[in-house]
Amino acid sequence: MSVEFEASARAWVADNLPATLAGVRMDMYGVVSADQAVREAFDVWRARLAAQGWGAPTWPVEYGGAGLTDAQAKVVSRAITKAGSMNPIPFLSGMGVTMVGPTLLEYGTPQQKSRHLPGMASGEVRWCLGLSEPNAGSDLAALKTSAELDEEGWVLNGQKTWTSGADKSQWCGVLVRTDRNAAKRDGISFLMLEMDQPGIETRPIRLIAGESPFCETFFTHARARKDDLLGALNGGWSVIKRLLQHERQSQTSAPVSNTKAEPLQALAKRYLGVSADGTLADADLRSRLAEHLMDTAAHELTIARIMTDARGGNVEVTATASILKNSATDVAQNHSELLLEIMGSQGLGWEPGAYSEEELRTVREWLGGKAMSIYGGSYEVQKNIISKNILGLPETTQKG
Amino acid sequence: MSVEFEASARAWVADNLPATLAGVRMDMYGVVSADQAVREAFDVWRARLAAQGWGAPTWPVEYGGAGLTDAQAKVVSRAITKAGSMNPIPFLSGMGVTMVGPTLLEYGTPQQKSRHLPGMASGEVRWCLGLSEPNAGSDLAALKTSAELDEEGWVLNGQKTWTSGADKSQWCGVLVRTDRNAAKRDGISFLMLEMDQPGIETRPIRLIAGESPFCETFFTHARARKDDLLGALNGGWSVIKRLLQHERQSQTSAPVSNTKAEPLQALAKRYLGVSADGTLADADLRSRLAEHLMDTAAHELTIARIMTDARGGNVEVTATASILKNSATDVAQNHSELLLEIMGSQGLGWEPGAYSEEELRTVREWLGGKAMSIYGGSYEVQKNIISKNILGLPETTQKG
Amino acid sequence: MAVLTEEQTYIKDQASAWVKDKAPVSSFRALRDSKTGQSFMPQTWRAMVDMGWSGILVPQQYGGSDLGYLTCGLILKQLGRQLTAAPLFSSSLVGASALLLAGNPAQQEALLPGVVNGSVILTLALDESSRHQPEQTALRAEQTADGYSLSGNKTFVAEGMSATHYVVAARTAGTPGDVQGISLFVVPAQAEGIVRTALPTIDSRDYARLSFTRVRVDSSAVLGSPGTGLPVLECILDRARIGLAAEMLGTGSQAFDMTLDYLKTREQFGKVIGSFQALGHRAAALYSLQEQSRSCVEAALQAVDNGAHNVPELASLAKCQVGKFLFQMSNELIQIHGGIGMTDEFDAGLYLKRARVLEASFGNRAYHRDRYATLAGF
Amino acid sequence: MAVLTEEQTYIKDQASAWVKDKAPVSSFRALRDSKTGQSFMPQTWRAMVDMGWSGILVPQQYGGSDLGYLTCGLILKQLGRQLTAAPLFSSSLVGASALLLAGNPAQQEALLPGVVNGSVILTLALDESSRHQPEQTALRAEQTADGYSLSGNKTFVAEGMSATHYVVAARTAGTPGDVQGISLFVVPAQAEGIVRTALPTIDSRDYARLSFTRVRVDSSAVLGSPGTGLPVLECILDRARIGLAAEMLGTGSQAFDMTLDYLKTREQFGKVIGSFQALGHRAAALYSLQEQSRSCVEAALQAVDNGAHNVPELASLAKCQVGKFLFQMSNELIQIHGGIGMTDEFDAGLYLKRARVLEASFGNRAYHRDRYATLAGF
Repeated sequence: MSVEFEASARAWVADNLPATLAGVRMDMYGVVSADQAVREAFDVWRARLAAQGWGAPTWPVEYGGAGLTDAQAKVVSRAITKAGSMNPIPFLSGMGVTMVGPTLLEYGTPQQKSRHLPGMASGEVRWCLGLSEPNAGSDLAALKTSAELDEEGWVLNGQKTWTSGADKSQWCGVLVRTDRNAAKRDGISFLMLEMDQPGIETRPIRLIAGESPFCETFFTHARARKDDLLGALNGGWSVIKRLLQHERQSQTSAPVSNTKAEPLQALAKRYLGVSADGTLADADLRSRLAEHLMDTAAHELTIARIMTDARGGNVEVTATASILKNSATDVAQNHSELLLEIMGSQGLGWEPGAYSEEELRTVREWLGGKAMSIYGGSYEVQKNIISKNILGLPETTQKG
Repeated sequence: MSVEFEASARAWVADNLPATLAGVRMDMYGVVSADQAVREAFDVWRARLAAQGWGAPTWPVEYGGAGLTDAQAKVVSRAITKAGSMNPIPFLSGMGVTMVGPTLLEYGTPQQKSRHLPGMASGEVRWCLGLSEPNAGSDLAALKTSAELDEEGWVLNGQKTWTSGADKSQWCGVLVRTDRNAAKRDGISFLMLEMDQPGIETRPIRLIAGESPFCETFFTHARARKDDLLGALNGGWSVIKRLLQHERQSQTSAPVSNTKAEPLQALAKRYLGVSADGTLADADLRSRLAEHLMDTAAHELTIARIMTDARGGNVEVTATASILKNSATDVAQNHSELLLEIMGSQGLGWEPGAYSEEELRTVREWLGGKAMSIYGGSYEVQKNIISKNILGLPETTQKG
Repeated sequence: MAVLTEEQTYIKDQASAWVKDKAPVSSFRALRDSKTGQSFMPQTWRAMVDMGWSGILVPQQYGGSDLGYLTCGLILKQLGRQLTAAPLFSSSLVGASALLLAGNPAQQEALLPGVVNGSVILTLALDESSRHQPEQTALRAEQTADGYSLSGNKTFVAEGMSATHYVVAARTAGTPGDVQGISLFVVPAQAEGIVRTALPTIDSRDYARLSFTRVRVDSSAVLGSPGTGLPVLECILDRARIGLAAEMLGTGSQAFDMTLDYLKTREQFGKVIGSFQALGHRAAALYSLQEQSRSCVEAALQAVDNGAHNVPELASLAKCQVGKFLFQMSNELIQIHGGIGMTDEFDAGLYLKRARVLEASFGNRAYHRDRYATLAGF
Repeated sequence: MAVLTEEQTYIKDQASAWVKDKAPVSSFRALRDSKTGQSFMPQTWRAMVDMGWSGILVPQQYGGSDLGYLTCGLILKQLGRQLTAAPLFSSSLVGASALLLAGNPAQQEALLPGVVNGSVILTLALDESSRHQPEQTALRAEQTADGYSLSGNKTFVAEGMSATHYVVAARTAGTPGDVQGISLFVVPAQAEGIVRTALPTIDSRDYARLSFTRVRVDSSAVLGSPGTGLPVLECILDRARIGLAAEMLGTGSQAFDMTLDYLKTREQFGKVIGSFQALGHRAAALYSLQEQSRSCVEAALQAVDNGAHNVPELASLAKCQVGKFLFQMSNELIQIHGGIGMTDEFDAGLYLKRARVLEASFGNRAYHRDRYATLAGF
């Protein structure tokens, strides 16, 4: 892909990124700063990106995108990163740009697309997803939240849980049961509705790691427009399967944490010191640390291999890719446990005072990271997928 | 139990153990020596033990035992061990004294007991067991070997495998199908028959570790006496369940190998040397060695705890005991793998020449030990037993 | 386990019943959420004292029952099950052991009665860095005309904020790393020059950081003979490790019971999840770990009571094996409970957090693997 | 993996088909049982030479195709699948690498053509104890008037009985443990003073113990510059480790395929055993290990071809990760096959035995974990 494009992208960023933003931290809700000037600069930056169609660069221009290829999109984001900033829109749109949007592009009517996509692409409308329900867990298809059609549209009743950002979102994509008599997966539909209405209540969920973006969401005669049904009536299962594929993509392409921060071994030497021969003072930990670094490298080399194979059009890709969710989990969770062990009694802090910011963050990430093997297809579900879909082993049976 | 008994036992051994036998190695087939005098002394020793009823000391005197309590029996074997020898009869009787005998005592008719037990107790009759069949594996109840009754007695047809010592035994206890129409486990009977007859053929099985006591055994119109049916007709399943309990006992009470030989850590230091600070030169191995020694200690302390609890009449015993087969396997197999790692390229020898006897034995034991997790209730079967019978988890079901 | 005496059986059952009824995990949660900064409920501690638990290791002459470590361990295991917060471990076991092993009659006379009646909370102040390294003790005790002057820092001191007295490991000679030159002192928490700061740990229990600035104590404050404190300190530590292992065993066993119960009741895909073989096999493996660590803990407790020679080996064995069980068990507790296990509303998180604090206390698994190897001569 | 060139794809498919057809595990078994003492079948080796495999790393000027390590690794993986015995790894990869990295034009000219046409079998003689410790090299090379005199012992020399030449690591200065003072020599197997004894290993392959008694070689036998042989030796070893990792990957992958096939066909309790979830999850874990070690092996092979700076790290990574996979896989191969897996009649034992020999070759997992940590600066 052309060098000119890369140059033009860099140039545009140089011209449009407000200087005050360079290096300023942003999170899923925007810029992390009390400074009014910075906050205004952030709004300018978002607006300019949106105008440029770079909030969702690969989407068609008519829906707020820029019609770029994946390769070009990568160039754009690299250009922004190089300039020491980031593209906040995918975060501001919640589940919009990364999950609901791509699915809408495939399953939505032209009207639905023009109604919903631009708001996501501009980062002005935040979306959440109402999928899991209490006591359903990994068994998504067991959902009970119902939707019935009356003259004014859909009426929803039921409860969802783990709806990330529900308390801060304007719109919600929700999986509902529209046919009680059909088989589990055949009576489900995907509806889109506004969060700001009397029939919807949200309650934030406190996790073992403390505050969380997750909420319990209650629907009591909540309303959705008749034409906000995405995909076919009772065809919600195929819609959601596609949507979850987009989720998995956004997950597995995420870099492994320890590649970011100070190398684990450097941190270990800082906390434990070294022996006369320069090796880590704790020989037992040293071996396990080496093994972890190797497992991490193996995981990352596998991601790299899959990328190359995909470009080469190798069909084995999806098979190999099926291991990534679990290996990413193993690496990340083991990384956190090792960090705790390295920090010793300093790696047990809950509140500031006697602990460094790094130590406190480590503890929260360790706790939060326990979710990796539970959400987005639990560790066990992943293994079932590998053994059945990839290795072709039969369904689990009686006895044994 | 009385000190006098202990004293008298010691005295008897002192008087009756031929001096030439002290410290001489014996295996399952007798004394390991080419020296004629030693071999004769061995026969004397066996005969004296038999006459004393100490071949199966806890059995009633009328059946060739000595009517001792378990505690007294322990004293006897300790007395013999202390004198630097062993009681060969349980080995000479094959599966007789340890498994078939105890089961006969419970299920046998008086006639059957007097017919079969004395030969076992004297070590003059070796017994084998025909249980597993090809392609049945852990699923014992799927056996196909049939037995039909005609005027002269039972006629057996079929094939058994893994019959240990079949080629050297005079008698065999065999599990046969006596009712094809009944449910799997309800059509099975336990028969006893002589091995020396035209209808029986045995073929030794060569294992990955080399020669083995195991055989394939073929029954072609083989004959058993009508009154050599043990237990009820089609009641063989309860007989075999009891018999396998006796097997498990004899297994789990066996000491873990590394308590016998040179301590693993001493051997490791001999092969790997030590660092300046006196620790094992290979720090990585050192940690895993320490962990293994701890796992071994934990396993042995668990056996000790069960013994005490049993004496105390604690009911939890059986629950705890259910873990022993697998933990014994873990400890023994890990022990062998560590030995191989310690010996490095010297731990890879198949035949004499460049390797010490110890190194060659280590390799064979490593290979032979792979069977521990397969025979006598595989590792997986043991886990099923724990999860269902002990922890009360339901049968495995569809899906998941 | 050892066939218990009638008295031990009674105390074990009493403890199990009382803890479930009067000091369950829900009351620990209430304490945590009360944000009063209280590390335990006075009435809970009072009740334990009234039941005689605080005097179980103390001879009758000082008001104790002298029932030994196995009995004490049986109680600690029950406290561990419900995460019951109290100074029983730190003061009644560790503090009392220090006085019994190193104290002279005068010192025992002065403090043991208070330890028994609960008015004295005597805890060990040892670690100075983020790791457990007794021989690295650096806090200095300078000889003075009438005694010693202590200066330095301690951290991760259990019950450090509520303690009335500390057993302080200090250096009267040599440099950090030397096995010689370490001495033990009994110092009142109110002594001038001591500043204590609370460590807000994930398990919401009482841990403190102490700074000593020229804290003056007279010679009678020395526990045992000056300069040769490390051997006796190791004896105290082994008892601490074994007692802590008993508590950890209780914490892990409760986590196991919670998980097993969930496996039997929770349904997914229309089936009880315990019927999925992979989960059944994991439960079996955890059960095996539990039973084996239990064997180690009970053997270690008895070894102390019997004055066995191999207490150090058994202490490292017990702490390490139960540590392995609790580590895996606390992670499986969350994993098998899934989403609900991640919520603060459910108790799993409390057990996971407590598990890691216990693991880091008195030497983690790596520390004890290394120590076990050294004791085994390699 | 790297998108292969047409030529590489052709060779890979050719190797896969040829090995299955002409040199399957059954012919290795036949060789083992023949007890001829032959370590490989001459016609097998001849065929490989004719296909050009022996010259894959060698420049055209010496009759090779210079296709690089990735291509060579693709072939070794196929040989590993069927346990095909041949000097391809020891001579065409290790021996050739030694000449290419350390040899001068004259030495290359003298031996590489023979390596390519199969008449020369050049193998590395390094280990002297039961462990892989290059810097511990003790075999002495005393300077003489016209060259050197070698005395000492070597063991675990792959293809040691069939080799025509050895690359011998010897000490021209210093003492065992010194990184300085090691030199490499090319010595004909027939040289006076060399006595070789076959090592009857569990994998029934060709390994030998060599004793050198005043073996005289002239100065032209020195490979590279005397006294500074260790750095270049490490480069040779890294290529050996990576090539061996490729073979191990093949061995493990075949074991995986055998196991997966058994899981799909073997019935017990009236069901295909692969339907037992616990086994399914274990298969999934093994598959994950296989895919990850494959990523490491392929990355390492490419790194050598690209002259990347991190070849040492990748060599230890590949040998260690594939070692972990092969260790677990070879044990599961037996376990999942159950009784039949224990019989010599079935192939599982051949793979298990070969797996342990490969693990002990060129540094085991512990060796490479330690090396990886050292390379990573801790």
